[in-house]
Amino acid sequence: MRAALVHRPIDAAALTKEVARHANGATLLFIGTVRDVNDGRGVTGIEYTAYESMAERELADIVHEASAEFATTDIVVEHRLGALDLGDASIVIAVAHPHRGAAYDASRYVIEQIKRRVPIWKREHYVDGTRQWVGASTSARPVTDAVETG
Amino acid sequence: MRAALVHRPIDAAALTKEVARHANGATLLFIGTVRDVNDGRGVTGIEYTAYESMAERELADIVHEASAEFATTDIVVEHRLGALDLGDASIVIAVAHPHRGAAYDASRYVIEQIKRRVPIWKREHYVDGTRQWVGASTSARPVTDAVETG
Amino acid sequence: MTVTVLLFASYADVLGRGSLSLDLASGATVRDALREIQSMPGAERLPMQPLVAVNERYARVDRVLADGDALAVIPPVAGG
Amino acid sequence: MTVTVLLFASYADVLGRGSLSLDLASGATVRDALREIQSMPGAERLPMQPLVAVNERYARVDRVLADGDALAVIPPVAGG
Repeated sequence: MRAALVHRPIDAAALTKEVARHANGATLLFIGTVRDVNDGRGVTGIEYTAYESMAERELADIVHEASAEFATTDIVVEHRLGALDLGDASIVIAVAHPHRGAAYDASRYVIEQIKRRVPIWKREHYVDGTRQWVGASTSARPVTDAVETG
Repeated sequence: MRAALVHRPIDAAALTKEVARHANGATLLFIGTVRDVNDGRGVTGIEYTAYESMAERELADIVHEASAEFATTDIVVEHRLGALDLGDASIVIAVAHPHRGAAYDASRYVIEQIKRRVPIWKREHYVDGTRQWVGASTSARPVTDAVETG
Repeated sequence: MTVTVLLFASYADVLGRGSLSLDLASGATVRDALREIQSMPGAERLPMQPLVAVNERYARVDRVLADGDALAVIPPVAGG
Repeated sequence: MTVTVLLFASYADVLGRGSLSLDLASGATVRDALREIQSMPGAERLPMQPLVAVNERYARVDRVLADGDALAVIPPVAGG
């Protein structure tokens, strides 16, 4: 069981090995990657930034919650920060469990909670040279993001 | 979109690459592995066998169904046949999609349909030297599996 | 007419072979073929109504067979 | 008492900095601190009720602050 913020590429194969045990029949790997389009705009890359100390604490809490709820200690999460190119993995969640149903549920729990609670932000860079902080739907009220010319 | 039976180890990283496209924001990898315990009995390995021509057709049908239902062509499945050791991957399902919800749903659909429909069988080898064909719950009536001394 | 019967896994074990040929009357159904198979030595360990496939597709017991069909008797599947 | 305010992402941009110190009366709440912050130049682009964390945990606006607390104003999160 481990959660970390990293400032280098994530090694999905290493995370898969980290959760492997002979008691497990199912391993689920969720890989979030930088997409070339968001809300209809062409994206060329994303910068991720975080309130790092709090983000690491929230990530650890989420992994512990999933471990307790779904009865496995084989959960590892890495979230990358910094400048990412198209196709780069921003997050990898590896979960292993004796049974597949719990593996899917635990993996889904972890990503949904991360999207909701972990103080990480991303600024998308667009093909037209502009960039913009992306607001999720979890704020108390809608926020007009700052738009700047890159 | 591809489905295959293979008689060699499955390369999960290669399948991940095969579904990668810049339009996708989520990649889900399901890896089924040989467990050391099943129904309370210590397992040392599993032999997988299939009605190969029909199994490949059913696998292809399932992948097409998932592709239509969840709107992605980025689905690849390999199922391994032959003698597998503990921890070996018997199946890898790689699904990529612009959005994570559909990636989870498509992955789950594929594995559940495979468990239900694809004519593949496994014989577990136990620590006490015996081996037994494993019956799933999908038969018209319960079957008493043949038990032999290995 | 002649139908090829395919047997797998535990079913191949109980009948001691992976395939056999059945001579059936014209118009015979899957149910008729199963009755023949279930009269063979060892077949008492087959279920009364196993899953079957005709020419690689799951089929019902009232399916009428044709000369040259491949009738597979499918044990409980356990892939994944 | 003094509270450290942490700002991130779009909020750091609109206020032109990532952190600041606030001097507050004893007994001041998160709501009081937000009122101070929202009077600063550029802060008209902050939402009326942003998410906040005190000492790395999400907190409510009626939370009473203590000297030395770290008050983070949290933009809509977008991790994953």
